[in-house]
Amino acid sequence: MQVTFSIQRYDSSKDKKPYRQEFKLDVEPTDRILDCLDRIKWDFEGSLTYRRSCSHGICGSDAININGKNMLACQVLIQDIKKKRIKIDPIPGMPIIKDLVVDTTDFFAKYEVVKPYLIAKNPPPKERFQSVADRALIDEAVNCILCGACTSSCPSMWGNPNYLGPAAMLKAYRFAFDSRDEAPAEHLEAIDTSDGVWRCHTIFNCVEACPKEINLTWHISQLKKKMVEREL
Amino acid sequence: MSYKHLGSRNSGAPGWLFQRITGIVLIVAMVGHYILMHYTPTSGHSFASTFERMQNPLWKVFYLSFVVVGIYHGLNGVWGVVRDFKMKRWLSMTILGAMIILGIAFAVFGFMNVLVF
Amino acid sequence: MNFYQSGWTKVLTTYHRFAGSWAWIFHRISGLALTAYIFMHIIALSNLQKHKIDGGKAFNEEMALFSSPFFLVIEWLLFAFVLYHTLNGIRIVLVDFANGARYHKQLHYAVVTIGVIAFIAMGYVIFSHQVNKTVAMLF
Amino acid sequence: MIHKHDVLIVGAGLAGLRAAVELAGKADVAVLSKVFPTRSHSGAAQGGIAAALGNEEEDHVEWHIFDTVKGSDYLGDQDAIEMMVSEAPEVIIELEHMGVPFSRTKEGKIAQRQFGGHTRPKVGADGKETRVAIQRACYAADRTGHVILHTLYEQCVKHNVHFYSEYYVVSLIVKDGVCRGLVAFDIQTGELHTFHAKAVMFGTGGYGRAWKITSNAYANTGDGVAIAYRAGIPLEDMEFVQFHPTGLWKLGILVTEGARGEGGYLKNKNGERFMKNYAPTVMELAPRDMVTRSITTEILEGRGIDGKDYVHLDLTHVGEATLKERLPEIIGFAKTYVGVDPVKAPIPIQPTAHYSMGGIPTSLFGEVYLDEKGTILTGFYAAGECACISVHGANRLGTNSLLDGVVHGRRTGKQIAKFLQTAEFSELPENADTADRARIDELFASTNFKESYHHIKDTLRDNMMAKAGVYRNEKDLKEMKQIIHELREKYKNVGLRDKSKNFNTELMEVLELGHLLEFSEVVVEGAIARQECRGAHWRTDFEKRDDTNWMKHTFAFRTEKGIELKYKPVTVTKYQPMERKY
Repeated sequence: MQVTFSIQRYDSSKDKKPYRQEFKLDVEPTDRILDCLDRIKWDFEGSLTYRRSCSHGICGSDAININGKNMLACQVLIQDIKKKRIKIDPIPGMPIIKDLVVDTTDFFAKYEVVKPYLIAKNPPPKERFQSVADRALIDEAVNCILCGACTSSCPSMWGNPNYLGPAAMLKAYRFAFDSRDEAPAEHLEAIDTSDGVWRCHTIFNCVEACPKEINLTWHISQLKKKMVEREL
Repeated sequence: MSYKHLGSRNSGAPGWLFQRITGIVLIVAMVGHYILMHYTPTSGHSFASTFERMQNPLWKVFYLSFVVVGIYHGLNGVWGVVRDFKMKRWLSMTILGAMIILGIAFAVFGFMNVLVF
Repeated sequence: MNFYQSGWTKVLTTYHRFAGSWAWIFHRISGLALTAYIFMHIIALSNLQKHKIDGGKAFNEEMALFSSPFFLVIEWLLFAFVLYHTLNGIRIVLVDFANGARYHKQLHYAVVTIGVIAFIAMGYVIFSHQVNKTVAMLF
Repeated sequence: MIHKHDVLIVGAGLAGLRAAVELAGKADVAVLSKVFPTRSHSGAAQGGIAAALGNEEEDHVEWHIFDTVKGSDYLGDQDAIEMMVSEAPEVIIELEHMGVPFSRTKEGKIAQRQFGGHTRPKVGADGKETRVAIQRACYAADRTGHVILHTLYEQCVKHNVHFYSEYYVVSLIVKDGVCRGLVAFDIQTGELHTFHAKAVMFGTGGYGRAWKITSNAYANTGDGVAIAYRAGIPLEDMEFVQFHPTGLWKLGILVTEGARGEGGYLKNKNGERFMKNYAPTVMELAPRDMVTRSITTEILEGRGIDGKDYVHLDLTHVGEATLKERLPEIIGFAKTYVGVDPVKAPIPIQPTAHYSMGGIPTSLFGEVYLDEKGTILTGFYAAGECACISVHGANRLGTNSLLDGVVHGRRTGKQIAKFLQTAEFSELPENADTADRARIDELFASTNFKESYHHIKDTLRDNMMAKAGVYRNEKDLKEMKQIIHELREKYKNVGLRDKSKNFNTELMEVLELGHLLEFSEVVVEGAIARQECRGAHWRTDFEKRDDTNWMKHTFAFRTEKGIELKYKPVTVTKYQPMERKY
């Protein structure tokens, strides 16, 4: 069947503003959007640029905006999109380098703010014990692939680019709620600011965008409760 | 590496929690207010019945707190909206100042409406 | 290199809106409207302050104006804002303190359903007196 | 632009990051990666990481060594295997301390599961000793690689490791037997940078992208291997490429061996568990090469589902709760890509190119050999999948790859730290980047697009799959050699359509294709020469393993006249080769 792809093009080294380009492609319903992008690049437009690596939703390279929703190009099949016209844009809220490639410098700087590592001293000779229930607490949070689809989908982030965003919050949760971490306060402190967790207004765009089906808002609300306990 | 904008170090926890508490208080008050006003729509709105009600100190306390909680909840909500936009500190502080003045002024004005009885 | 970034309004209007964003948008709009209303309400009630002079005449006149059909419709719309903000407020509290984040969509649909029913019911309450009056006048 | 660092690590997968963590704070270390570090393909590893912790049942390092040696079809160097396996428990505990969120047992210890080829001795009722499957693979659901990769990156963040992310390395600077640095371009700006260092380490991963059906990422084009080869370093055992038995049909996306470890069955079109005909004692948990051949045989003999080229992996009897807890990713993949819910229906699978046993020859400490006699290239190191130590021999056991990456990354890191105590910066040759600059300028200057690079790539990958895949024979391999020659000729006329230096992924794809062609030839050459069946290298024109003539590693050298093959005997310590039955 034939599908029209309308793709936003922009090369930061020469274009002033983005423009759109259309491609008509014969596709199978089981083709991934990424396969279609590859075919456009290889057969029609060699300069079309996007990131990709693992092609099955674990590396988190190819978060793009398809018909107004953030998703992974490798995780969406043509048949999942009920339209004959597919609009493809870079994920919003981040500066565009070229076509679908965005600058993630800020995104990862925000990730580093929350001290994204286990803080624990004096390890025992064997492994630290952790009960199955304690491990289950962080089970969803460790699935994050840092693709940026969530943070980029957040209206709070669009308005205030300094907002740390759901991905960084989730990372803070992942360590603050890890029973092995000895300094949860250090992770929490980083997000207990005006640009931190309090900019979350439970809009749930991040939850809709997450390709790993992580309920980020649930995790953020746990953080807020913990923060209130800590403060009051 | 640390992020260039760490935000203000003031925790938003109290504001966040009070917004929810005042919200719940307002729901209760609002339901009461609506029943009162619409159960007897013709007599409920008249000056006579208002005057009569206002003789009871409990009603006075009810309306005084209604004014304070309502204004706080509303302006705190607006402040939340304002802070969702990246802006210069002087600007946000000006807006905050204006809102506080506005809030206090209207609270006083509202108090006068109640305390005149 | 001049990195390009779409503005807030453009993104807000082009990004797909799910249940959660509708809830957020309506909550904001109704919240801002209600805040403005509180101030108007306080001003409107300031006629009470004149009662020592006029014995409540100005206030009663104002109230009579407000019970005209036009203001009844306005009142009904005001109720819609109050209703939505209240119900979604409850939803937010459930999301924040209970496990509502796991059922946010169901909660949103519940808010909308209850809201529509209550809105219609309130319409009946507000206008039934008017209807009664009209009916009484005719017969 | 010239950058100077004590150590340059190329590749930010498990080996590279582990080495970086080891060196952080001790030296000025920088990591270069063509993708952002957490995008590395180590993150796609699912099933587990092996260590004889004995958390679930009695286990011994000795047993693990034996399994690895036997699994390698006796081509693995036993001193290297012994060293890796002995360090395994310590390394896993270390990872746990760094914060890896392993799944847990009821007592709160690291949970372990069964995996192919991992066994323990069991004395049967008749007094005979057989070997049955053992729970040895430490796991975090089916995201073990992902959580380890992220944890190592977190440690790098903690220790302020310097990253050059999205830098694509194009060549090594080697002069007078000393590695002095490398040349790379910044993908984002297209600028060529020269890096000067006392030591360079490669952890660049495998080369599975040369096959059509593969579980490997787009990035796994064997760049490191090809760059080293061009710099005059021989490649070892390149003909051994593992095909994973269970890749999603058509796509090749990995379905972890852990699925069989949790009790999954393999079934042909008659609904028969055909593994009973091939490996009666361990059934589906035989080593990968055997299972892959069994599936391929079933398909070739017409017992694939509906006569097509796939069989079924049946998990329906495992139970929804277990599947959701331990194999959540697999459920997701199957639903997304083939529309099958593994809880209710079997998953269509076919073998998929997965792991490269061969690579850059190294010593036990990651130092790179310049020849089969053990001459070391000063200042150059390699670890992980791009290296060949050789611990995996002719066939790698499941879960030993993550172990390889972490153990050798750590050990190489320690070795580099030792080297740095005395090492000085060697002088950088003048115009080290001239050749690369010329090549890239030439590509940018190309005015016509005579040959499309992706057509060359597709031809290569289709043919490698058909002629140098699970089963090989001399005729096919020789044809393949001819095809590669033709493709290399065509490659000379490849040009660029995208002339913008800004984030030019087309340029990268063209350079990657050059690497694919470079090492594919070595794979084929080695496969033609090796006249036996061993592990992943299975020749239909030979009946079995030939220990008399072929207990040796292939070393391929790049010479003026083409590829020259030399050999190095396998190190045998305790375990004499015996028939490999399960």
